[in-house]
Amino acid sequence: MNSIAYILLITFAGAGITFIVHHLIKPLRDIIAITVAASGLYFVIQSLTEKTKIVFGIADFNIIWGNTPYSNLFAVLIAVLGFLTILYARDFMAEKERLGYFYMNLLFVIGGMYGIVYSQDLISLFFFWEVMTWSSFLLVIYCCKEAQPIGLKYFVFSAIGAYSLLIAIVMIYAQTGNLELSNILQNFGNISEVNQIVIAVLLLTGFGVKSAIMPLHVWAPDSYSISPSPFTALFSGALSKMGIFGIGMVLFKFASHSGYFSYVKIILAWLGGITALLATFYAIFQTDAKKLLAYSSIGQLGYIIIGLAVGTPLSIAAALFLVILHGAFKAMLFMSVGAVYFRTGTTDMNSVTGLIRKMPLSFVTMLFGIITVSGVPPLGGFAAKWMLYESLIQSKHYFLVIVVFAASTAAFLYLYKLIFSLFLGQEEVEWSHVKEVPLLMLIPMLILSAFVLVAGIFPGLVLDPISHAMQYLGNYGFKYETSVLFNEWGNKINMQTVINVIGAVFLIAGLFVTFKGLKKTRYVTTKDIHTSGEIPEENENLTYAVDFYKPFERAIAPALKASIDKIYTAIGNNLEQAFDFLRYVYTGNGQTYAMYVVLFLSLLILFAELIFGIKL
Amino acid sequence: MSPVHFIAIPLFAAFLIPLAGKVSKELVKIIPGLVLLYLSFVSVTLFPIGTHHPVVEIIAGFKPPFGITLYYGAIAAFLTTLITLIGFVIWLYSYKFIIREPIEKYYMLFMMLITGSTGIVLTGDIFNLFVFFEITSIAAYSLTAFLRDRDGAEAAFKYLLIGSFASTFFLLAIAIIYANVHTLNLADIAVKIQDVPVTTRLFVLILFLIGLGIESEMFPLNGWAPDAYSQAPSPVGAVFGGIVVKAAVYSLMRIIFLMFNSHDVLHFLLVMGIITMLIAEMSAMKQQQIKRMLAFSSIGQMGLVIIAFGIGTEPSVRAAMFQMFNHALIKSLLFFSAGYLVFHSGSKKISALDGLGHDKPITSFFFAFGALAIIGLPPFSGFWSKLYILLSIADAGLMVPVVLILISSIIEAVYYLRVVSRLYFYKEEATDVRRTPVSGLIAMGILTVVILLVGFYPNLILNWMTPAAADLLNKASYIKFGLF
Amino acid sequence: MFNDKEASKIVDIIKNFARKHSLWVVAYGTGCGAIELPPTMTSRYDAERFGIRGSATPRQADVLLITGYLSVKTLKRVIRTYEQMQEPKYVIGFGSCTINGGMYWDSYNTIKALDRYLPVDVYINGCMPRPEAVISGFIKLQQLISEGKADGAKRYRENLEWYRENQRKVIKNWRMPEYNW
Amino acid sequence: MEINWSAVLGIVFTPVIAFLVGVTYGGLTRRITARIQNRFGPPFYQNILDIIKLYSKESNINHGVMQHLGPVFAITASVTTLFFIPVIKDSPVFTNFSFNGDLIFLLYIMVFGSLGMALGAGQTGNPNSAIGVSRGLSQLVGYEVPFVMALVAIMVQFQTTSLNDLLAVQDHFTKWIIFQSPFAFLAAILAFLGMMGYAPFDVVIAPAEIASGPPSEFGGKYLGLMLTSRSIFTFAKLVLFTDIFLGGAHDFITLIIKTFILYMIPVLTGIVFPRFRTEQSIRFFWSWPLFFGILAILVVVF
Repeated sequence: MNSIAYILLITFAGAGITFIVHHLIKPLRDIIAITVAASGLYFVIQSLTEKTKIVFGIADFNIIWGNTPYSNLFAVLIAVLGFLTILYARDFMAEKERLGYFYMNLLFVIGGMYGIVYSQDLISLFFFWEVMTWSSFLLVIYCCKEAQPIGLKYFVFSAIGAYSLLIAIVMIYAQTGNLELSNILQNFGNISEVNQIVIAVLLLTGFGVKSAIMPLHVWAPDSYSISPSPFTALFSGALSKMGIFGIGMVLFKFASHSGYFSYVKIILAWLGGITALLATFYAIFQTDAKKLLAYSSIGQLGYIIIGLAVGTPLSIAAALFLVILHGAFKAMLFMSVGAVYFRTGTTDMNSVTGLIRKMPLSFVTMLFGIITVSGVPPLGGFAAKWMLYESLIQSKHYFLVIVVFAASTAAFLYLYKLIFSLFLGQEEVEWSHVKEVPLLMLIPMLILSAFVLVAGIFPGLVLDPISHAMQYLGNYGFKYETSVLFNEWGNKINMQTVINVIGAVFLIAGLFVTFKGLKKTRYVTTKDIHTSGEIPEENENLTYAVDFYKPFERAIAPALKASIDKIYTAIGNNLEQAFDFLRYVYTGNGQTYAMYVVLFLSLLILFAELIFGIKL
Repeated sequence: MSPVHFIAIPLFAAFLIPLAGKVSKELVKIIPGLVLLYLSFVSVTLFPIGTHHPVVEIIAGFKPPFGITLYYGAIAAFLTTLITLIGFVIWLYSYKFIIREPIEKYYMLFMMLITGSTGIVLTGDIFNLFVFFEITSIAAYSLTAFLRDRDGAEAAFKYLLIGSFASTFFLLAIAIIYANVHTLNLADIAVKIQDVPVTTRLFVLILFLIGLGIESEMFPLNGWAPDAYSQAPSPVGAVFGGIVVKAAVYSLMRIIFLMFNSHDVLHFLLVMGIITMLIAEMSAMKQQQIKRMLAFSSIGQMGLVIIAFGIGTEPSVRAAMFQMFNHALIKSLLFFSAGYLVFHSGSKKISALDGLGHDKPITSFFFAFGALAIIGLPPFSGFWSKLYILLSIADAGLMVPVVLILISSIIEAVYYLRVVSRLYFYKEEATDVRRTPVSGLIAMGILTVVILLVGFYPNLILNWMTPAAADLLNKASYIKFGLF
Repeated sequence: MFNDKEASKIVDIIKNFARKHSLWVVAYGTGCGAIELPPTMTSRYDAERFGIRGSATPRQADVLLITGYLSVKTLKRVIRTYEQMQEPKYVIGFGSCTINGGMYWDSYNTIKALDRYLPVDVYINGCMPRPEAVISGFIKLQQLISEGKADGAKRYRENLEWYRENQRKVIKNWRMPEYNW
Repeated sequence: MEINWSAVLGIVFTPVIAFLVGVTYGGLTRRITARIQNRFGPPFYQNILDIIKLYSKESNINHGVMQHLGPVFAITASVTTLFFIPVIKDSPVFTNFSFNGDLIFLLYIMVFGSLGMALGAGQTGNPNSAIGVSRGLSQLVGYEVPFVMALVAIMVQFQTTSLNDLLAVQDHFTKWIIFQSPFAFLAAILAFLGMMGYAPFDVVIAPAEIASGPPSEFGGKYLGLMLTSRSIFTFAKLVLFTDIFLGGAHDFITLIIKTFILYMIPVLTGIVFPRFRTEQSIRFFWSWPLFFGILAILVVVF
């Protein structure tokens, strides 16, 4: 036995045990779930140093599990986020029902993700992919009646994705007669070029659904927003990365043989760009915090896809850096919003305001989160964005970089709205009972906040494993130091200097503004504001949060008219109507059925030559 | 022990049951169980023998091609095992489920049905096949109307109407064959049919296709199925889905592979399978009754099996057998759980199932489990058979059926998950917690465990499937052993 | 060189010089006097050359300019606006109405003498005072500032209770937040 | 440890000089505006007096820690931006940290301050502040796009993202980027109008409409710090534009002349124009400036 076997065994067995324990001894349930996740983390860290391979046969196939530097990168992300999520869920979910179901599926999702990254053959990849899909589906529909159609949408899109994966797998099997990754990679070049492209596109579609590329993204906003917050953190932070994991494999390991593949890459990059831009625009006009973050996730995944599709060393590094970082900051943001939900019972940005003094640490988490998302120095987001832009400019994607930049500037809008509506603004009587969330929920948030800070100052620490992963992907090397980044033209950015300057100036100015007239500086409530002398009522909410970006909406209105979601809904409804019509083929009338039999007989006799090639 | 037990013992039991009914009701209930347990034991014992080397049993001492033979090869071994085991589980379920009189008639008909089905699988004589077919059909008609209500009678009448078409065509085909080759032994026919004029053969084929197509639920001959499945008592639905249809499809394929093995026929089957599958799945989408929905799903699954047979390569036949096995298990599980859900909710409508997941947690769990399994999600057994079917289709160089199968899988997922959602999430509170009887739960539990076991360790079944597929495809060996 | 006292004196001089030449006015356009402000600020009289400019909010303002009569209803707002301003802050009463009620001397609903309610530093007489008068008033204020005599805010703080009493007397539905110094 | 005194000198004096120049420019602007409006106008040092007065305010209020830190964010951004721009070409004293950063970094650090201020403004709970922030951020999206297009065009044309490299390219006035890449300059300068926030793009602070917008709850030392930061930031942006388009400067006199000319563009535009609404200004930035930006990139590509 080695670490990988332990990881999978413990996680899956732990899921079952948690479910059973929930029905026997309730208090033990949380402890077991946390222990399972923690031991998963432990063994993942163990597995980093060893290079292992497990081979065994199931059905007619060889199942191979093993770790590569690339999979280690993702495994660590899954393990850390999984552990923190379960830690966070302990208090968050304490009052909820069906916790056995929740923890079991959560652990199934985590186990499924481990399986995906450790699979070295396509059968087990698909196997775990499906396990992850249905267990996450069961978590999406966990909450309530409203979640059901949303969950179904998620499942249908996931199924479309999974089945296009399956078609690709089946094609690969038909072409190469083998489903082991190492063999496929060797023989992939021998397949005809058309098939290579078709397989690659199918695989990209399959993986693209999970990473919510534009025409396939419609499941994401609703599913992210309706699923319970601890899971959403994992959903957006790690689960969506499985799509990225696959796309990375496809782009760099599979179809690099075919010349036409560059067109696929360009299309993919542009899809990523459009995804980033439109998702950002949609995020701006959301009123529900989780939905906003959901759109934001889609947008961020768009950046990652761009980075992968462009495919220069720097851009891949940027994409993988963003993978790690997005995992961290999106989990932080969802956890922070979850904390707000935990205390207020809603995530409606129009009704919750002014929680900053009641939940300072949640606020800090969200602040770190939005600074990272926005890509403003000195946190980790900047390093990622920097690498992405530089690589895009240097690989001659001039207009794409504009799109990306527009998207990431527009991202300021929704990020500000998010933090402003929930934490800033007027403090309301309605929320005066709110207090900071329990310690166990704070710990994950603060750990992740610390991580994004470190990733910002010393991006090299995160880039080390990434460069190993890139070595595996195709011998991509790029230059970096612990806190210095270089582009291909040799220009550099020294994060150490940046953080020093920012820190020093911030400290000096901060001290100055604090100690200048310290005694005469007083705190006043948010009711004591300039309102032309009018005195606001105690329960009067003056925060300007409804239709916050109306002017912007008016400016970009034409871009928002078309909605892919509506098209899908129309297709779905029409199909259902057609099916409803079709089912009256079965009239329920015996005579009709008898007539069918006779008709079928006469048709067979009449067209016998056509069907069987023999004239009757 | 010999394969004759499979036919003789249930037949004997069927006649014994009314007599036992005079003694004790409990005896009526227990006898079928004992019989099926014994048959399961026999089938498991004979399994390796049959798989290794076909056993040909001669009835009444006449040598083939004149006498009636039983051909117990790999595929027959597999199917009898499947039938007896599923039959046993169905009995276990029926034990507490069938509480309405006349119980002895139910079990008698059930035994007849088992007799007929095993007979179909085992027989090496085409007229004998017809006879077993009739036994099965007539038992099935009666079981459909078992509840003695209006709907059941109507469904049974439809079934009877269409079924009599089937019998007519089947008999006609046999008559024509006999007129031409003067033999009824399947192996003998397989040898001699080559000399028959092409047009006659074609006509016979068409008659067979329709006669057996009706029983194996091929579109558009399957009008009887939705009504019969949904109006019959739930265990009978499982019997139809798990036993009768399997036997029918087997006989269709046996006849086609023996007598009419040509590309055109197989392609025709492939196309018909696709049409059957698509139309059935689409119709299932908007059904309002849960058992009707299951019936359509069943038809769709059979379409999938027919597709796989239609490819006609060894891997595809193997995959089709595997799919038959899985479908029998999973559909039985679904019918079992749906039976109690319908029973508890008091309505056949899907909309009446809201919130039953809280009232009947275990039954609902089994239904949800079955739903996930039949969609073909790992780690359940349905995943592997679907995968194998797809791989074999792709191996044959066809991609369109792969895409269509997956599309129909998506449709399937939608309607199954809708029901699962209703069970658990449409109402929050538990209203009345009545227990599902233990015997029913054990029956479902056995199926669940097997589904999971096969899901994690498909070799358990797959290893036996390879000789079965070879057996079905290898005409020469059938002739050799059938005529020895 | 300097001792502490002298140093602080120099700092005071600089402070007062800056304060004097940078008067940001929140003009409370209560009465008809508001119409005199546009000419004061624009090309003809150009108050900006003395560093006087309008300010949008009381938080940024130095001078509260009460332009004309104050009804009781308005007084409430004016008091709040005044209390929201940052020290040092000055009040200029503008026009006769703020001094003795002017033409509204017998109105039941008007404040007669502004300095009973707010500490007025400079009154500008007239009905209406012309822009020249306004500027002259501002220059008087600047003079007071540089002499350190414009201590309205200090007076208000020290005699808060007296002011409050007067304010409460006229404002019947007193629902003002307490002024926490 | 050896201390690089010229660097220390630069660190100490650059912000001071930037502040003085920026604040004087502010005063001069008011004066020029006044002269154009046929007024006399305040003295050129008026803004210094204003800032001193604001610092000498004796009482200050805040609504919480974010408002307290808002101006600190702003001045951090301004000073950091300044430090990463070579103020005087090839000078050991006034290039500061410009070798450790590049244009993309400058793009991002330049919004750092506005975002920090926006957070501060948000905490005041004043609806006017929030409206101002909403408008400001919307407008930011508007002008950043053409600005980035211009920068991308330049970066691609000269194969560098470093300001120092760009300065090195423009060693003769015929090689100034304004002449080498005129469309990029047009796009950038139009975006610059929005960046400076003078009319017609002053909808953010719109004093008569939303009570000076984001800073409406800021007074005393907070406002003073903001104005200080704004003076420095104005200078930093001017130097940045001079460095990119006008070849930078070897001495302060040239620098002052170039920056002043550059500065007059938004100022003089501002005086004669009324105010755009938010969506109008966004549409403006996405029409002509965007067109020039695309043109600039196309010129570089082909």
